[in-house]
Amino acid sequence: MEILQGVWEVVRSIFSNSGYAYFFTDGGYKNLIMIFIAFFFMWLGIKKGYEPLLMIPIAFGMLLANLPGANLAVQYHDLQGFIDLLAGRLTDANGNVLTPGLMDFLYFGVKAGVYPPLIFLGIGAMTDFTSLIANPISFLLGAAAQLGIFIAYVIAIAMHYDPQQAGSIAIIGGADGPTAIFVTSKLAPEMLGAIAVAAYSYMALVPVIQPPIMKALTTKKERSVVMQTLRPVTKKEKIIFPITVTVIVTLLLPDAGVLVGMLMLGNLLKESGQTERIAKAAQNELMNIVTIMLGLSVGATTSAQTFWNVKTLGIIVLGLVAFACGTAGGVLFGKILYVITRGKINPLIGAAGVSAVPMAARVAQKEGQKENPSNFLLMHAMGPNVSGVIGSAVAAGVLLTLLK
Amino acid sequence: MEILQGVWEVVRSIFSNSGYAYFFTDGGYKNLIMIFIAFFFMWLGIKKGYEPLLMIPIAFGMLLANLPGANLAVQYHDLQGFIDLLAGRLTDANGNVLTPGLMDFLYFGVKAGVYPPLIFLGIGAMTDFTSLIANPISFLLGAAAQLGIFIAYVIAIAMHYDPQQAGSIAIIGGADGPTAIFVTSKLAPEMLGAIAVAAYSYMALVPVIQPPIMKALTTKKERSVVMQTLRPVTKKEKIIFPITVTVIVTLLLPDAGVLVGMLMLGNLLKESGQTERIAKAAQNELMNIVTIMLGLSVGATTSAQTFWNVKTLGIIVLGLVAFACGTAGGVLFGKILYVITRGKINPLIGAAGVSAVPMAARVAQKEGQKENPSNFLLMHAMGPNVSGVIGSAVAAGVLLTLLK
Amino acid sequence: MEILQGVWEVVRSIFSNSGYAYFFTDGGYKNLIMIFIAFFFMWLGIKKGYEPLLMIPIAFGMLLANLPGANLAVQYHDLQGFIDLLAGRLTDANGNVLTPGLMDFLYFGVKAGVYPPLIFLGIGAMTDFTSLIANPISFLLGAAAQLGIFIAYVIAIAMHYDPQQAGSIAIIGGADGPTAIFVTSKLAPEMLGAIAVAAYSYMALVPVIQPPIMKALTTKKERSVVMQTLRPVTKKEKIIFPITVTVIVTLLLPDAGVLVGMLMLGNLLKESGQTERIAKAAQNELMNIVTIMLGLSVGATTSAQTFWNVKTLGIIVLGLVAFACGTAGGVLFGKILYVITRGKINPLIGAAGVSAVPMAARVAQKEGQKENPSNFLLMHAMGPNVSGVIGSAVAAGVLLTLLK
Amino acid sequence: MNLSALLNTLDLVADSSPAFTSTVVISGPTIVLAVIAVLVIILVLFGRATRRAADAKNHLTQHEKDKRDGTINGKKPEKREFREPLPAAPQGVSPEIVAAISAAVYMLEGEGAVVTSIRPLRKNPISCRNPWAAAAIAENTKPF
Amino acid sequence: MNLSALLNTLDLVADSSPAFTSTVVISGPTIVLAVIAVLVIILVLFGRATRRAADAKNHLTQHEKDKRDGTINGKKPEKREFREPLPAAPQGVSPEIVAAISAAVYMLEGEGAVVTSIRPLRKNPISCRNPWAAAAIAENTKPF
Amino acid sequence: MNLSALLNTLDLVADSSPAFTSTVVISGPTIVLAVIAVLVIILVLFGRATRRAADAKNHLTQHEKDKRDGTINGKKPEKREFREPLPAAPQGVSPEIVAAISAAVYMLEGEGAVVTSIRPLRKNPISCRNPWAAAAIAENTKPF
Ligand code: NA
Ligand code: NA
Ligand code: NA
Repeated sequence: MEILQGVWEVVRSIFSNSGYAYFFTDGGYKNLIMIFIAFFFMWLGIKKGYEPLLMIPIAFGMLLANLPGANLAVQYHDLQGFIDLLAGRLTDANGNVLTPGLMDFLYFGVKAGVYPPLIFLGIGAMTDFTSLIANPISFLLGAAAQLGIFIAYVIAIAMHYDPQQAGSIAIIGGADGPTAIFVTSKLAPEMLGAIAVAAYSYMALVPVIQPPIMKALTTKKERSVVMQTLRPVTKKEKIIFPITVTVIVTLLLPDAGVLVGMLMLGNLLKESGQTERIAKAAQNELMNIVTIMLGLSVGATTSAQTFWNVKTLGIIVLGLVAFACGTAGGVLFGKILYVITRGKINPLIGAAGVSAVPMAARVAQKEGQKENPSNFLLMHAMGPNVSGVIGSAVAAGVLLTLLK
Repeated sequence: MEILQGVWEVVRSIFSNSGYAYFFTDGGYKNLIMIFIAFFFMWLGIKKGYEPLLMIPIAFGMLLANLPGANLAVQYHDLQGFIDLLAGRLTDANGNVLTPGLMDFLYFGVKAGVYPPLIFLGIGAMTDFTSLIANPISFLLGAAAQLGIFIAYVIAIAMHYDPQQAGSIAIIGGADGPTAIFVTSKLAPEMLGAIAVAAYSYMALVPVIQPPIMKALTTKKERSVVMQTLRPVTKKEKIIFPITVTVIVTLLLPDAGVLVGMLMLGNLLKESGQTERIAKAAQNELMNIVTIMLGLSVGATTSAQTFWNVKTLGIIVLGLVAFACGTAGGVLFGKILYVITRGKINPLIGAAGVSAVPMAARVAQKEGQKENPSNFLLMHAMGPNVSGVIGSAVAAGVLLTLLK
Repeated sequence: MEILQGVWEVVRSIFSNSGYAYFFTDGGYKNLIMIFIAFFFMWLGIKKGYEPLLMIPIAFGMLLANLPGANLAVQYHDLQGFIDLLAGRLTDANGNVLTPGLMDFLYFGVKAGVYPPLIFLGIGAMTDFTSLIANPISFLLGAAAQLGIFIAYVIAIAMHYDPQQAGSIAIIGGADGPTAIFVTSKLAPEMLGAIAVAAYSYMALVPVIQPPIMKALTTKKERSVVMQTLRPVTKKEKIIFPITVTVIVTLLLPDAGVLVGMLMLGNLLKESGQTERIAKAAQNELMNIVTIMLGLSVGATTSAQTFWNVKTLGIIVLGLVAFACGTAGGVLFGKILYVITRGKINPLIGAAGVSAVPMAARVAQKEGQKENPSNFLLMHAMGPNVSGVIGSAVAAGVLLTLLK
Repeated sequence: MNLSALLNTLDLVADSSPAFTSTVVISGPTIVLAVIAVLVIILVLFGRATRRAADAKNHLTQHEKDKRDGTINGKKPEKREFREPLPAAPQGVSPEIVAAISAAVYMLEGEGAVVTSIRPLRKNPISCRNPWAAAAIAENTKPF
Repeated sequence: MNLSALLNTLDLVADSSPAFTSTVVISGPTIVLAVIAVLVIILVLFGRATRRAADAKNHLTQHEKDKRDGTINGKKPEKREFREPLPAAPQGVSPEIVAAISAAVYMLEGEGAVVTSIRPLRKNPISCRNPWAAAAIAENTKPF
Repeated sequence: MNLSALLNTLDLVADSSPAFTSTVVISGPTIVLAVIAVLVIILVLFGRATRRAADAKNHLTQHEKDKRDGTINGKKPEKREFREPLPAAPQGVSPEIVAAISAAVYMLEGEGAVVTSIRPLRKNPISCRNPWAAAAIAENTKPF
């Protein structure tokens, strides 16, 4: 009898206490909502092709984190919390000791600030700064396009976000995933999942968001400007460029050093011509592995309690504002340069300054070609485009310095 | 004089206190036995080709762990122990402070439960679930073949193993290396090396163990059944399959979530068609690196004291029982389906339900062809075969839930 | 007014408190010197091709570590220090709590002694020990070439280095980067950057340092010796070799076990013929990733205070002494073998015993061909060359045993 | 709420008692089968929904529909035009499948197999994106 | 000395006050622009130095020098000999660049583009050391 | 028992004293040589055992055996049939080895070398499973 009762209790308990039953408990519906949000982001990644390399792992991490009882959500917010979790010193609301799960270990690389710099290493090893070296003035466009970050910051403060949260939301305007994750993991880790998802979504939407703004702010004449051929760049210049940028930026703004430094190390490994073996490893093996772990663990930070509230809804609005203002900032500064250079700079390439490499540059190319089919702005737009990566790393340094 | 004496003492001490001398101390012979066991497993891996990708690293780890004084054995059994070891708070029997060695760091990924899910990620990215989607009924065969796990559990309890040890031994019947290592590292880490070696050995022996059981339990008529062509499977189904399985299994059995979830994420990365780059990384770079570290550190848990005792000998017997009963369970359930479907299911494919992908499916193919040379069961056997991977992950969830 | 004042203060503070200003503070010039040293080593790696795969990451790590305020220098020296840093228990000279930076996490793999053995794993998977197996006597040349290590040790002690520092400097004579880093990280972590840079520089200078010594110590007749064809080596011998070496060396000298063991595991993975997949991963993906992290974090240990002092200058002198004496030791032992074998051994191949694979072997080949254009010593020199790797790992074991 | 938390409230302590052991050995396979059975039901339902959606969308001819349903529902197709040229091909196995399987078997077992067509290999259900991944699948699915 | 340490001495606490917010929103873009402006100046100076060194070293003919300077200083080159065969090529854009960009655009956008020469692809400014790296660049520069 | 534990019992503290330094400098090379010497002895014995086993197994003709032993024991082979066609090949070096080494030297040094046969390259002692691994070996054995 005892046996049959035990079996019955076990089988019954499986079903009555499974995740399904949890959904009908107090607050359990939130997890269900999160699961459907995860499905939505998976659909965006798979069907719509929105930055699938990160969207799919993030969405899957979100799904796993919200399946009740699976212990696949990130359970700590700072390094001390990680140590406490390992040592069995963290408890949940009911006083049960928490045990560390897979996502807690994978998330360590985010919280420690290791994954984003390693991804920057890989991006650096894939980026060609030739256009920027040949035409340094386009560097300024990559700076101007960071304007959206600071506009979004003001609005976020007005919407009663903390300064740290406001800074994390604002950095979405940098149009740079690893930078956004790096800043948010330091300033407002509780918003990490939402901000990462918003950042990658808007980056995927660049071809939709940018063109109307670009057209609204420029005249037909400006958009028709055909730019001069870029000068050739020597190997020596390509080697000295990453070293110079690292030294100048890090000395002026130490908090931008880790992102800019790793980006430039990756580029140096590529351009030195002596270290192809490890440059390849940085842009392939290392980057792919880190991408999986970053995406999955960032997604796993979205427990139902932290993700689904009014503050998250604001991220969607503010992220769009940041993007749009960044585009406008780049285009407007492009117009200034158009005047200064007496029509030698096409303002459209300013929009590429938001980074989102290489999509924003392609958008500039496309818009330019609409006015003049034989106008090829792509190479000229690559300058602001890659400078946008550096620009948003610098903006990240400013935010970290002021808000940390 | 002092110098000469010093030199002499040093040289003499090298030899009188080297590992050789240790073998003649009290209990030192055990290490010597372990070294020969390691040679045996190396021979199995290299000469016999028994799952060499894991057998050789495991055997080498076993060798290193038992060379006295080299500090290449894993010295802790839980996460708190790892922290204590780092902090210099662990001592040996004589009160000397233990210093962490290479294997202690590599083993962290096992103890933290990180390596097996990462290997499952890679396996998922390599697995094609088409046969299973086309013929869902074959899923049940992968469940029935887990019967051996629970039969082995009863016998192990009868042989006076702890419930945790019994569960770890029983999971050998799942015919799935990472699952066995994951469960054992949680329930009975002191048996990890022995169970890993037994699991991989029996997986290599599938072509020897299964055929007699398959023949004994089936009639010639049953073995001659030619199965229907499988229906084509759409891309959409292939994408929805991993998501569905993750949700259903994890909600019902949260402890199976981490293994099933990572397996299905790997599969989704492959099937989405958008993330080939990271799917490849999961199945190649990441998997290879983790395989080396997993094998080596699992082998390094086999210190002479824990490995070589009567309890270990029982593993050999019980592992075989688990395998044989799993095969029988699959075949017998196949016979039930044969009756229910009025002869449309060949019971031989039930044996493939133990997993051991793809060898068990090949065995079913081979046995079927012996009766009818033009009978091609391979694709049909792949269904139970890959469902056996999911089945044993579910069984692992049950064991972890009940015994943890 | 408050706002304008705030902005002004911020902008002013950026410039007045940036790294530029720091250079003019007390001791700030040291960082500036270090930055120029980093440029020098980058130049050596990129322009001169001095072991660029490690020199460039080391030099870049050195640059980043000395950019003031960027928190990109390694801030701890032992494992306990790492835990304290994570837990927020480490403070700087002014009592401010230190926060862990990227380099602190990357350096953990050095301090834990994980990276060098993993690199040895990759080297083992790339090394062919055939020449050594065919001609075991050449093993002795790889031992004799370690003489320089111990001569450099005596001189270092005479120059008032600590025994631990002296041992770390001496190991430069082993001409083996990972070994030097492994020993130094255990004995004298404060010298790690300088010693790594010296070791790789002198390894790159092998073709300059060795030939004069080789000519000075040998007669024309000796250099003209044409050696016998090596016997063929069976696959079985190639498989048993790494296992034998592991067992013998580790039993005699347990502290050499981790380096020799991982080297030999890599070789076994290659020679077994069963594990090509993971042997490739060890020599490519894993090795490349570890190389980046090792180089970068070793470079980041060179903070201005520890690197640039008289003790560092001594490393340059002593490293050269160690190299030269090692070469001499190998050649002189080669002369002994020349006599014993009645002219069958060409003493030049003794110089290859310093390791620095395969450059030292090429130097021997080149010098031999100068006397006799049809003399091909390369394959014969590979024996001492690869035995030099084992020899310096053994020497490392001796130093760790005596000085740890 | 976690299952093990519940088990504690049930006084089901994991020990070597016959009671607990029986609980494990009876509830274990039951749960495994139940979980998998739920999956089977969902897959079957989903498969039907997919087909119905595909039918509605693709406006299949009745002939094609019959053929496909025949395969899925287990009814023998009445006629197969391409049956004659392949004498060994048994009922329900198309020559393309024979060829694909022959090739697969040959690759795996090294035994001789009659390959009637080289084309179906492109539709080989084992995804072979690149040779390295293919080698990986062949080599690495083995050990796990 | 760290900037945040200094900010503490300035009593600039990170809060939601208008004062601090204005500080952020004014000093933020200023600092970003200033840092980048310093880089621009250095790059411009360095570019000039490089050219001067190259001139001194290579003993360029005046003709070649004019041509190159024309491109860099933004002056229109008076004449381009190879201009005629490519009717669509606009002022300041050489046919090789057109071809290279056409190919790049075609690769990225899938739109038709007139490719006049296949040779310049070797000089494609996107470094394509191996096909895998090239695929990586095309595929992976997207998400970041 | 660990060596350093023993050293403590010997009162051999690691310091800068002449006594300890001499201990290090004398025992160090001695131990290294001794360890390697043990390896040499084992390798020599093992090599002989291997050959003896091979002889017993393969039933080598006396002629072949002499030839092989001649190579191993260091005695000059009296005659080499294939010696004439290669004038530069010195005593004890077969033309295949010359070719292999020439190729290796050429690869490493970039100097010209007469390659008499392309076949021995397949037996190149440097294992070249795939081009990437080969490149890795050439590139990466350098730094360590
Ligand atoms: Na940006
Ligand atoms: Na299984
Ligand atoms: Na050496």
